Amino acid sequence: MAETAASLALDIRGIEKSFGELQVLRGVDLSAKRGDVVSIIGSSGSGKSTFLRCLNLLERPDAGSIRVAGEEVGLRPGKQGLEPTDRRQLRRIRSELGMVFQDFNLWTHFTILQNLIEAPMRVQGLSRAEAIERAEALLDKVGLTDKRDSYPAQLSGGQQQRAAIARALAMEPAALLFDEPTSALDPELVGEVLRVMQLLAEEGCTMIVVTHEMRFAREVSSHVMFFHEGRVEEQGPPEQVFGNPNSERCRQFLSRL
Amino acid sequence: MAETAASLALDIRGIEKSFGELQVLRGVDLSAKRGDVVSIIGSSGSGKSTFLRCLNLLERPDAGSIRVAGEEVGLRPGKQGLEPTDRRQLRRIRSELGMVFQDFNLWTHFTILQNLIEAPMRVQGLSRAEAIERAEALLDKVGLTDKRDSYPAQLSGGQQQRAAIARALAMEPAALLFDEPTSALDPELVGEVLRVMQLLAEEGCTMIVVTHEMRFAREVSSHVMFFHEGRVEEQGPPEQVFGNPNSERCRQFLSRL
Amino acid sequence: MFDLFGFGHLLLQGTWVTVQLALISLVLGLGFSLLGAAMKLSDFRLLRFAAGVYTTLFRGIPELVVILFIYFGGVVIVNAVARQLGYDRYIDVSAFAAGVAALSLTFGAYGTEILRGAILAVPKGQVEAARACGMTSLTIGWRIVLPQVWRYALPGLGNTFLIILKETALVSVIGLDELMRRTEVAVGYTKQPFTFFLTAALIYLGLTAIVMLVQRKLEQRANRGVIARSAV
Amino acid sequence: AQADTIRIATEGAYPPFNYIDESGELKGFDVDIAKALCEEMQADCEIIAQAWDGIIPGLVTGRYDAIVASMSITERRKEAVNFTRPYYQVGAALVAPVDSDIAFEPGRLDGKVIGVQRATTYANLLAGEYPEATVNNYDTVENHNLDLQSGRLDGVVGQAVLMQEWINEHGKGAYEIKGEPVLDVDYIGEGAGIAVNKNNPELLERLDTALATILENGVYDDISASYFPFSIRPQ
Amino acid sequence: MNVSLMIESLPALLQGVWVTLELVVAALLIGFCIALPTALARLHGNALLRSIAVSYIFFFRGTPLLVQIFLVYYGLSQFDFVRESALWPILRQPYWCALIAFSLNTGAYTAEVIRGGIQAVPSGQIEAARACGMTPTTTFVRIVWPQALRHSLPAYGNEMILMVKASSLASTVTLLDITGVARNLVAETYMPIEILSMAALIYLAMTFTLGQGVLAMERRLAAGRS
Ligand SMILES: Nc1ncnc2c1ncn2[C@@H]1O[C@H](COP(=O)(O)OP(=O)(O)OP(=O)(O)O)[C@@H](O)[C@H]1O
Ligand SMILES: Nc1ncnc2c1ncn2[C@@H]1O[C@H](COP(=O)(O)OP(=O)(O)OP(=O)(O)O)[C@@H](O)[C@H]1O
Ligand SMILES: [Mg+2]
Ligand SMILES: [Mg+2]
Repeated sequence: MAETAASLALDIRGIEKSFGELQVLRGVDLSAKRGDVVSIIGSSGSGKSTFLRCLNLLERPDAGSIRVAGEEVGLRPGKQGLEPTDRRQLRRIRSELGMVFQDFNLWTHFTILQNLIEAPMRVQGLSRAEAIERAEALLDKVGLTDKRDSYPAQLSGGQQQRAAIARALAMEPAALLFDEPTSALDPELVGEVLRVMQLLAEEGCTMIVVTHEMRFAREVSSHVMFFHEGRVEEQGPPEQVFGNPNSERCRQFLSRL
Repeated sequence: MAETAASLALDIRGIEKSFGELQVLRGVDLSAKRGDVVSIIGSSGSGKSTFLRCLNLLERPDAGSIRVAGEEVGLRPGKQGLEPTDRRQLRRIRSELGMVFQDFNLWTHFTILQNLIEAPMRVQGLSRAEAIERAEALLDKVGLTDKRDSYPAQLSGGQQQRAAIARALAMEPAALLFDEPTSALDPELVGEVLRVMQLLAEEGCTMIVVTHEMRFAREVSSHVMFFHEGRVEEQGPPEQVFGNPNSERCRQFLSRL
Repeated sequence: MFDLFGFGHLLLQGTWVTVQLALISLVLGLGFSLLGAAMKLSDFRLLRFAAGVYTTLFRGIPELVVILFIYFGGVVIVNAVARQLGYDRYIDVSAFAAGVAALSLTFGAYGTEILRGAILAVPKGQVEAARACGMTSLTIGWRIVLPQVWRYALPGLGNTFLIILKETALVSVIGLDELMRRTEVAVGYTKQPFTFFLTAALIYLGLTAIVMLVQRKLEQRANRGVIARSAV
Repeated sequence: AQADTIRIATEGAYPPFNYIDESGELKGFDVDIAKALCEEMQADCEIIAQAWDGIIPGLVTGRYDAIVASMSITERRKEAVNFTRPYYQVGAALVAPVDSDIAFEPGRLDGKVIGVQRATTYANLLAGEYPEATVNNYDTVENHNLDLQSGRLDGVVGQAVLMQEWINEHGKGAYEIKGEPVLDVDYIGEGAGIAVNKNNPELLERLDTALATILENGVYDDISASYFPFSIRPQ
Repeated sequence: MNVSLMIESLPALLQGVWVTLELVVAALLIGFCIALPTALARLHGNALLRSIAVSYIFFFRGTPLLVQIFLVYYGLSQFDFVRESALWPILRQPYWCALIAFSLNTGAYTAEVIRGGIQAVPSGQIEAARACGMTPTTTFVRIVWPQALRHSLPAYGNEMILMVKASSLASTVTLLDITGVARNLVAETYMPIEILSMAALIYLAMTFTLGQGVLAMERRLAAGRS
C-alpha cells in the first residue's frame, strides 16, 4: 500500500463511532485502489454495517477522515458526530459511492427501469433518453432486460438484488459498497448474485463487500478484513487471512464455518 | 424399509397438492422409524414447506394418506382437498407432531415459560405443576433456564429458535417437523441451533427437517430427500445423495453450493 | 311517492349542497393535513407545538360545538380583524362558510396525524437508498416519499372523509340548507318523520358507497407495484 | 344605515307565522308583514331563514339587520336588542290530550312533562311559575308537537293561535287548549315585536313608522285576514 | 369576553357532564357487547350471519348519527304499534333513544376495530396453536383474543373519544348533556362565545384525559413485549 493518497479510489482513516454508551467503531482504516475488491467479515454486531454506512455518511462518524478518488470529504464536528461542511459536495461524493443494501431498498413505486433512471436524471442531470440508454445497457449486463417494466415486488430475491446492483451502477460510481448482498437469498440465488459481482470484479470495479459468504471472500476479493468489536483484528490477502490467521479470535471465527 | 406400517413413527403415501392451477406436490411418500432424522432439501418453490405443512394438515392435501405412530389419520374428500373426518383425532395427531416454524411463531403475549406450558395444559390436560416441571427440564436442556420469564421479543434469534424447539418438545411428540430452522439466523446462531438438534438426534428423536444447511443434512440425518418440482427426485442415505447422486438435477443443485 | 310529498327536489338540492360542502372541506382539509404534518415533522419546536395544539383542539372538541363556535364567534373575529385592517363594511360568515371552516379544520386535524404516520411508515431504507444516490431532501420528499405516502394514508384519509361527509349533517343546526335541514323542514311540513329520515339515511348511504368505491380505485392506483400477498 | 338592502331574519319552522313550503320558499304571516314593511319603507329586503337558537346572537353580531320571527318583547331580550312596538299579540296556550286534567293552575303541572321550544318566553313562564314541572326543550315547535302526539309529553306550551291551528289540522277531538291563554306581560311580554340591532336606531324608527302606517291603512288587516279568522292586532 | 359569565356558567355545565358521562359509558359498554359477536360473525359466521353483520355495519357507519337519533326518537314514535308495544315505556324516553342510537352506532364502529385487531394477529401465531392440537375455541380465547385486544387498543381509544364528542348530539332530543345545557344558556344569555368556549374546554378536558388514559394502558400492555 505505497500508493499516494490521490491515486486511491478510497482512503479512509481512523473512523470512530459510538451509539450512546456503546462504542461500535474504534478507529478503522481502509484504503482501496481502483479495481480492488475488499471483503469485510466478522461476527454479528462487530460493526461491519456501521462502518460501511459511515463511508457515505448515512451514519455520522465521531472521528476520522474520508477521501473518495482523491477528494477529501469536508467534515466538521457537530451535535451528533461529524457533520458535512458542504451538502453539495456530500451529494456529489454520495453519487460516486454506489451502495447496494442488504434488503435492496428498491423504490417500490417505480418500475425497474424507473429505479435505474431516477437518480441519474435527478442527481446527474442526464436527459431521459441518455438515462434510459445507460439503464438498458446495465439491465442487459445483469440479465434483467425482460424485467424492465416490472415492479420490484414482482421480482424474485435474486432478481431484485441484481436490479439493486444495476441501480447503483447506473450512477457510474467510483466504488461500490455492498452490505451482505446475499444473506437474504437461497443458495441458488446466491450463486446468481455472486456471478454478477465476479463479473464486476473482473471488469476492474472497486468494491467494498460486507459478507458472510466466505467462498466469495476467499475467491474473489483482493483483500480481506476481519472485524472484531469495532476494530480490524486481522487483514491481508485472502490466502493469509483464511490460511494462516495471526489472530486467535479470527481463527475461532473461521473454525465455526 | 422393510418395517411393518405399524412400527413406523411416520408413514406418508402419495401426497398431492395443487394451488389453483399450480401443482405443487405430485405424489410424495415418506416413512421414518423412531429415531430417524430425515432431511428434505431442494430449490426454492419445489414444495418442501408445503409438504411439511400437509403432514399435520395445516395445508389440506388433495390426495394421499398419513399415518402417525401406526394410526391412520381419517381423511375424506372435501371442498378444498381432503378433510379430516374426526376433528378430535386430528387434534390428537397434531399434538403428536411437534412443529418448529421457520419464523418461530412464539406467542408474543406469553413469557417463554407460558409458551411452553400452554399447550400441555390446554391440550393434554396436564396440571400447571406438571407442565411447569416438564417445561423447566426442557428449558434446561436447551439452555434457556434464565430466560423463562422473558417475552419472546426480548430474546435473540437463536434463543427464540431454541424456545420454539422446546415448545414443540413440551408436547412430547412422536416426531418433530422443522421448516428451515436456521435460515433466519447468522452463522454463529446457526451453530447454536444445530447443536441442539444434533443432541435431539442422538437421543433418538424422530425428526423431519427442511433445510438449506447441507452440512447438517450430510452429517446428522439418516436419510436425505431431494425435492424437485413437487417430486422426490433423489433420496437415500446422505453418503449416497451427496456423494453419488443419480439424478442430473440433484447433481446440478449440489454443485451450486 | 317518489316526489315525497313534493319535497323530492328539495332533498336533491340539499344533497347537492351536502356534496359541495363535503368536497370543498376535503380539498381544504387535505391542505391543512399536509401543512400540519409538515409542521409536526419539522425541526422547529415552535411549529411542532403549534401543530400539536391544533390537532389536540380539533380532535378533542365535538364538531357540533366547533360549528356553533365558528358560526357565532367567527363573525365577531372576522369583523374585528377586518376593522383593524381598516375595512368597515360588515363581512358575513355564511352558514356554508362556517360549515366548510369547521369541517375542513376538523379533517385537517385528523389528516395531520394520518399523514404524519404515513410519512413515518415509508420504510427508512427507501429514503436511505435515495440519500446514498446523492439526492437532495426536496427531491427525496417529492419523488420517493410522497408517492409512497398515499399507500399508507389512503385508508385513514378515506375513513376520515366518510366521517366528515356525515358530519355535514350537523351544519343543519345553524340553518344551512343541506340534506339534513331540508329533511327536517320536510318533516315539519308533512309530519312524516320516519319516511323522510329514512330517505335521508338512504341518500347518505348512497354517498358513502360512492366514496368507498372511489377510495378503492385510488388505493389500487397507489398500490401499483405492490403485490397483495394473501394473509394465510 | 341607508344601506340599499335590509336583511331580515326569520325562523322558517313556525307555521303559519313563518315556514318553508315544498317549493323551498319562506312563507307566512311574519314574512308577509316583513315584505309589507319593506314596501312601505321603499327598501329592498332580503329575508333569510335562521335557526331559532342563534337568531339573537346573529342579530347582535350583525349577520342581519332585523328579526321578524314572532319574537315576544321581553325585558331580557331588551337587554340585547331593541324592539319596535308589538305587531301582534297572543297568549301562551297549554295544549294537552282532551282527557287530561292539567291546567295553568298552581300545582296542576307538578311532575308533568311539558314540551316547549328552546329559548322562548314560554320556557321562562314554565320555569318561573311551575318549577315542579319537567320541561323538555326542543329545537322547533314541530318537534315538540310530534312528541305530544307520540305521547312522550303530557302537554306543550306554545303560542295560542299557532297551537289552535295545529289542533285544527292534526289533533281535532284528541287535543285541546286547556283553559284560557296566559297573557302575563312579565313572561309573555307585550306581544311580538321586530328586533333591531341596538346600534341601528334609524332603522328602528323607520320600522316603527312603517308599522304604524300599515296598521292604519288596512294592509295589516288584509294580511291578518288571509291567515286568521280573528284579529291578532296588538292592543 | 365576559369572564364572569364563563365562571357563572360552570356549575350548570358541570351538571351536564354527568349526563354526558352516563350516556357515553353506557353506550360504550353496550356497544362493545354488540361489537364482539358482530365482528366474529363478520369474520367467521355463515353467509347469512355475515351479511347481517355487514349490512348492520354499513348502515350505521354510512349514515349520520344525527339521522340515526332522529329515526329512533321521532321516526319510531310515529307508528302506533310502537307506541302500543311493551317497549314504549323505554322508547318514549329521550335518554333511552339516545342511548340506543349511540350504542348501535358505536357497536358498528367497534366491530370494525375488533375485526382489524383480530386480523392483525399474525397467521403464524394461529398455525402454531393449531399445530399443537388446540381447539378453535382455545386458540381464540388464549392466543388470538389477548393479542387482538392489544392491537385494537389505539383504534378503540379513538372510537371512545369520538363517542364522547358524538354524545353532544343528545342535545337535539331534549337531553341536558353538556351541549344541551350550553345551548340553553346561550338562549338565555345571548352570549354564545363565552358559553361555548366553556363547553369546549370541558369536552377537551374529558377527551384529553381519556386519551392519556388509553396511552398509559397501551404502555402498560406493551411493557416488556414490544
Ligand atoms: N442506530 C443504532 N443505535 C444503537 N445501536 C446501534 C445502531 N445501529 C447499530 N447499533 C449497534 O451497533 C453494533 C454494530 O452493529 P452493526 O450493524 O454494524 O453490526 P454488523 O457487524 O453489521 O452485524 P451483522 O453481521 O449482524 O449485520 C451492534 O451492537 C448494534 O446493536
Ligand atoms: N397458499 C399458496 N397459494 C398459492 N401458491 C402457493 C401457496 N403456498 C405456496 N405456494 C406455491 O407453491 C410452491 C411451493 O411452495 P413451498 O413454500 O412449498 O416451496 P419451498 O420448497 O418451501 O420453497 P422455499 O425453499 O423457498 O421455502 C411455490 O411455487 C409457491 O409459490
Ligand atoms: Mg450488518
Ligand atoms: Mg419453504
